[in-house]
Amino acid sequence: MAEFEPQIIAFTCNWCTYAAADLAGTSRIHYPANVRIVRVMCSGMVNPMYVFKAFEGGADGVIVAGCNYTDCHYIDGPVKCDTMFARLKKMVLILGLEEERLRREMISTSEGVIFARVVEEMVEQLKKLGPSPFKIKMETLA
Amino acid sequence: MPILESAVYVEMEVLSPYKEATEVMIEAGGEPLRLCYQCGICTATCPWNLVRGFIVRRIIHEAQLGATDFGSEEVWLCATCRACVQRCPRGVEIIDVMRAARRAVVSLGIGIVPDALRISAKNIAGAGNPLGEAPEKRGDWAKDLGVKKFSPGTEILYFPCCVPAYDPDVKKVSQATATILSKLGVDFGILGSEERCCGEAIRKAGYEDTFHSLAQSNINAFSSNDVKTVVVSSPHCYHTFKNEYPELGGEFQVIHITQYLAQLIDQGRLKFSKEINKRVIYSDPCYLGRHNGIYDEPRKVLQSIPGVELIEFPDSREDSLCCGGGGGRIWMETVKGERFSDIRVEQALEKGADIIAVACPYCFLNYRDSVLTMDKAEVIEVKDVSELVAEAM
Amino acid sequence: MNLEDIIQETKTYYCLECGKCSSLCPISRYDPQYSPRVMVENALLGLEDEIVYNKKLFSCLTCYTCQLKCPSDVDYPLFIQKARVLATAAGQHGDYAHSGTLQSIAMLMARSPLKQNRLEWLKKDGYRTSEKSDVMLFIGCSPYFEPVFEDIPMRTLNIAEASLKVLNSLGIEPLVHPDERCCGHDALWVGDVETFKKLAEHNAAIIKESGVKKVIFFCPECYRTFKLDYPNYVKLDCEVMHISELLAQRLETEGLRFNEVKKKVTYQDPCRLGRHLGIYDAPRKVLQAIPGIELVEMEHNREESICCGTSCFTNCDSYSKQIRVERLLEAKATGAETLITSCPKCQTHFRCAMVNKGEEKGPDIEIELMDLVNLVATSLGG
Amino acid sequence: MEEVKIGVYVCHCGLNIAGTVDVEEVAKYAATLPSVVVSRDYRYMCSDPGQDLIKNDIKEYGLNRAVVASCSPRMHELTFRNACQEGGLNPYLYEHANIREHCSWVHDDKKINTEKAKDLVRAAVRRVYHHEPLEVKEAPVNPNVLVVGGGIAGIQAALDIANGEKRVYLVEREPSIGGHMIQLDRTFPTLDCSECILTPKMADVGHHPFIELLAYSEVEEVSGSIGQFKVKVRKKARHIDESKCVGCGICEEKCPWKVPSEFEMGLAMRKAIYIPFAQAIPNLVTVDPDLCVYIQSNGKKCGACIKFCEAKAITPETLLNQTDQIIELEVGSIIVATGYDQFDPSVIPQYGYGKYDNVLTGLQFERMTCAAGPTGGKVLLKDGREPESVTIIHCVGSRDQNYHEYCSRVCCMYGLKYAHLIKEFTKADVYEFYIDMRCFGEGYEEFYKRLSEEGVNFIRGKVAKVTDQAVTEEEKGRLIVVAEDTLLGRLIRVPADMVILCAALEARADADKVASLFTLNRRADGFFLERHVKLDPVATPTDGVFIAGCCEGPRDIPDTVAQAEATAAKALSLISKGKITLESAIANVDETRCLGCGRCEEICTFHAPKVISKNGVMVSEINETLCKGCGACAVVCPTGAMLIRHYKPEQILNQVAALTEVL
Repeated sequence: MAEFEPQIIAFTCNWCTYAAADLAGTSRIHYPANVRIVRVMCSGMVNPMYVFKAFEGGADGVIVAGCNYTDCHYIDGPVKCDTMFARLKKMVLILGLEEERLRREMISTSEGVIFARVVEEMVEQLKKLGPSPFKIKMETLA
Repeated sequence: MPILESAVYVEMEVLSPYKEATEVMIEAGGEPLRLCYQCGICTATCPWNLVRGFIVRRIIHEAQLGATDFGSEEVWLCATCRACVQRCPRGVEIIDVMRAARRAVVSLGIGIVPDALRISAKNIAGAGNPLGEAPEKRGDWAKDLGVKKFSPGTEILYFPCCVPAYDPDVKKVSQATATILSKLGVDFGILGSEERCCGEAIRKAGYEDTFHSLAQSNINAFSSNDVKTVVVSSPHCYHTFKNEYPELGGEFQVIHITQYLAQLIDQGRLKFSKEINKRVIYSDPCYLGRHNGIYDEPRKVLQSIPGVELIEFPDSREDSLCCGGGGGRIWMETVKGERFSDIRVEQALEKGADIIAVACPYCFLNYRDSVLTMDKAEVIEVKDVSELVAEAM
Repeated sequence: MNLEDIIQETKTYYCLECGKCSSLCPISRYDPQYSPRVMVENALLGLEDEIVYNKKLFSCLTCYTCQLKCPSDVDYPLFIQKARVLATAAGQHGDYAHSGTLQSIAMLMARSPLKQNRLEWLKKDGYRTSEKSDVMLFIGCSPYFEPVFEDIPMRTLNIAEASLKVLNSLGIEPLVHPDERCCGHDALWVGDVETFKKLAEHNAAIIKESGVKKVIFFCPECYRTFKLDYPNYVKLDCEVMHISELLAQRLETEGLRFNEVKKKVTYQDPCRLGRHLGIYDAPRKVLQAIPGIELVEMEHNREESICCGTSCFTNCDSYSKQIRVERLLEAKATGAETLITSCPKCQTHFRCAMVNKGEEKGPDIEIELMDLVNLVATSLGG
Repeated sequence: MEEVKIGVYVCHCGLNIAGTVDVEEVAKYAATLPSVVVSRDYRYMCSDPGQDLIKNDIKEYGLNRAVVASCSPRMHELTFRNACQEGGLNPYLYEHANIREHCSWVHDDKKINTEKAKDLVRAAVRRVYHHEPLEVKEAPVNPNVLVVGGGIAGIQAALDIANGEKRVYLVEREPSIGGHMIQLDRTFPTLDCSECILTPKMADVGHHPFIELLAYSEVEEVSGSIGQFKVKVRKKARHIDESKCVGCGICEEKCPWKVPSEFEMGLAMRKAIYIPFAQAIPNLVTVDPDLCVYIQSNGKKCGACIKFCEAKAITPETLLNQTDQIIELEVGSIIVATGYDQFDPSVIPQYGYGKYDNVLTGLQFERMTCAAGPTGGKVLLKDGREPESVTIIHCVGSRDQNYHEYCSRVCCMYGLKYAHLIKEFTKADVYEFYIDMRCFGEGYEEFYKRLSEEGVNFIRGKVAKVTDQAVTEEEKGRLIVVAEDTLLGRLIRVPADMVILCAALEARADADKVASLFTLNRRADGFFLERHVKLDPVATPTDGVFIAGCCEGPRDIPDTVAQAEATAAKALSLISKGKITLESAIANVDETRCLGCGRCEEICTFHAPKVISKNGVMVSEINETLCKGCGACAVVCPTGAMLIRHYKPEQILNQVAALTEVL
């Protein structure tokens, strides 16, 4: 059997982290292909339901990433994202999801290297953890 | 840093060879040390410059560059009065830098520890008090006062610390305190021989390990006796209990005796029956005032004593002049002509005070000595606030 | 199952088109586009698309108001339940409130094996539970509601804690199971039978495995689901009971005594406990047994009680808000200082209705809300 | 609903993509996806022939959606949106898949890259299926401009705009314009007289046909947004008939009631009826109602001014019954130039300001050297003597974390200027205590050099205290300035007759009120925040509101004027275009689903949503000119009533679902 390849969905803001991923591209910084990026305008726009949808669909990890506090195009989007993320995290932790599967990152436009490093690191961690518990359908019970 | 390295090379003889010690020092002083922009307000604020030259700014700069002269007498001067820190525009914790330098000397042996301090430090490490008195006699001051030993359930622990416990003269302070508390029916007790020096001053003198073992011993004694509230006579105990013990796991409520007395007055529990018709001048202890922002309560207590006319030093409250006893200076020799307490006594005499009221055992010792050596015992007395309260009750 | 089967099963063909349902329906009163009568009429005309692709299908509160009054005994709530199964199969769903997180949580709970951390709240204080107990306290989704409704603020675990406290003071040390799953109530009622079945099977299995004889609920929805719906899908060999029933029983059998709590209160009958299961007296008995409690009734009470306005966290909208405002105004009109309910969801929805963060202020609907169990716990706790 | 027909275009980007992605296979795969009617790969999609492919397919296949898989959308999304538009398709019915920066350039395995590209294309196809056409809206711009603050910044901005023949409303809260600059005596480093260079500009403002000056007025309320602000201004009652007053000043001469003059920094008195200074614009008297005995006694006492006013501008009626007026204005943009406050040095007890008579602030000293000032331009001690020694202390309240951490920028230079003036007016020795000399501007360093030549004593060290406690005979009766001369490493005491404190500039005490009025943000130091410190220094996060001068932080006159001109250019370019394009992908409320709870209103940084009552039901409404489409409101909306166009849940959820599908 081939090695387990985790699936990662990254929600990135248009202005910083998406641009950082672009920069990683233009600088030809290589990183694992396990990540799929969903572009949103602001990290403060990420709705918990998007993240749940990713896990329901079988994603092994989700990244929510956007600007630093001082760079936000919408002034304080990251603060709003933090609030959402803190609540979301509480919910998925009660569900028994491992903490490493849900990451909040702030990666600014110039940090292509950091974007690549975050993906590398997460792929590494997820390979150790194995598939997401939500991937397993409920058949063994009753 | 090629520029700095070349500087080290060129001026090898004046720069310290103890690079490691310097690093220790910068580490203990933390990042703020690096923030210093050499404006010199510390030097110009430091009380030492009333009596001799002490360029605080230069010491900081030497520390920044790793050029501290550990052999210098200057390492031991700072009385940790906090006047400079209070004014520093960049938030440099200068006291921490001074402490770190001493720590380097003490722990790495790269300089000379003044003799008197070395002896006191040895006593503290051995007997738990700087005077070298027997630990089992620590509670003797309270022998005839009917003070009980603290046990779980007792409301308040009274912690006199070393000088008020042993010094034949300063004992009056702890005894006055116990008398007041007993008279008012406060449920309190003392730890007696279980008590150790609080360790505040010895830490500032650079004996970090000694401090840790003293603090640990006190914290253990407190927690095994289920102590929740401690009343102290010394602002130095107050400072370390409040600001330093919590890091070591010792969390309890600390109240300075002047705060406690002010509280009792507010509650109407403490009432006075005698008048003290004197001009009383109050000297803010550095560790009560600048270090912990307590200025009003002692004044309030003094003002509520009938007959007392409270007067103020030309420099009071935030600008109050140090007695010279902090930072371990109390155990070191200060030559005549360089004693801050002499200046302070002169100021008090100029203001026409009959009594210098103090709220710190170190202030008590220093002013008492100054009054004696200046031969002014006839004209002016030194008394602790609690003594005055006890007298007026 | 097709539309015809549903008509047969729910006796929809008896409909006289008298319109009583639509005139009583709390939604229809505000939302002119929703009418149970029209829905049934469309069914009888065989207009399946008018039902399946109608967003309003998910507006029904399944509050049983129409069902109790229907002269022809049409089981409209069941009709809705089944019609929603058809809609779900056609890829339709209602408008989920709260970003659909509650639906997601239920769906993820239907996957296994999970290592839920649902008992963190039990770690504090001196609650007594026992793994070997005969009695189980069913906690339901409360641990998940906490973060979801953090901003309202709704502390559902307070109700769980109070229930446990009450059981403890009755001398019961219940089992609180670490791997309970959602009861499946919402999944069933929005037409997701597949998820419901998985959840029911799991819960039945853990109950069987733990060997309890009785399961106590503080949430009427869980209670209804276990009592009326589980038997259709799984085998459950135990007694089920709402905590207010248990308290009322103990009042009679053991002369349970309460401490005084001075409060003027009014009581909201949860649809599931009231109309669905006919339990109106037990909570009132408990309230009246607490010295100092003055119970005043709202204009609509017991069978006539008005629903809290949303169900299954679906199709919560301005109409459902208006229902809640109406109900809260009714509660305030009684002069009571506290509105007591015995359903965590009623309380959540009322609290949510009271959120007013805009500059413009609507009608004053602020009133203290409390679950019956919390009141009892206060009274028992002295 | 019309049947969805999607066209997919996979770009080779030469070998940039095709080198590591099998583009033909991706295109073939895309053709198998639901609703895709045409799928192609092409060498350079962004080239004209590439774009023509899309335009032609729209006609030929009746495409109503398009997806291009190529480089980053940040590069070419707009290109292909425009291509769609030219082909007759709404630009928002387009979606971009990034298979270059996010795929071909960052992974090396061609097989894996091809699979990833397929995923990204599938997700884009699924997303575009749910796209909706969006209208691109424009709004007109009202050509009037509001300038708030009549200091040098406001004056300059108003004149620049008015000279372009656009109407300007200049609001100033004091009785006269001029601001702090008119209080200054001379300006560094050229030493030209502040009054001489400013008063002509003030006069221009006074009679400019395109400037409506609203002095002694304050902005009360601002609503609306860029292009169409509505502003309410309170014009405070001067208690005189402004149309009759000729500013002759006879009333002021006759008025018997006095208080310390604000303009003279308390060094002289002014009357209850007064003109703040000789060249005031508008040249009108103002009655201080708290001080006027006639008003305070309700007409029973005094009334001197009424008697002596020949123009009949002052009457019992104006004094007793005149009230504030509210003026409503409509403007398209706003320039905020509200200036600074001087730091109050009395909070630094050791410098003795307020305790010793001869400790002065900078502005007080400015008035002293001014020929028209309270001492007639003489540098005098309180007792009338001329000082023999003057100390100037830099960084008072600045570069000090106990007060303000920032450098106040102008103090070094004005400190040097004082040294020069003291040398010019007196024989006194001058001691200048500084920490660092910061002389960065044009001619500034040269000025510093000149002062060194003039024999000023520069001492590097922060003053610890100013005291009157003498130690030596020489010190007696004088102020002693104590500091370490850090270059000598020696503690020094300088006896001085006069001490001048170079007090910092700080944010106005009411900056928070002004900030909330104009929806500005403030930095930690209290000043207003620019949109971008380097690249957008006079704009603010609120479109249509610009900031100039010291309200944005301490700065000197040249910088202030340059900024004022920049704001004028911004306002004029907005007027010149005449319209603004509104963001299309913004919030939209589904009113039937809205609870009117106001969570959106609370979270929005731009004040776009507002809960209103519609037919008795509370619902949220979006001001489309304010909304920037950040989407925070949609996250907090409990029911999903709040939707962000082009970022609707079904659009994103379908994209996510497509991405997580296992092939």
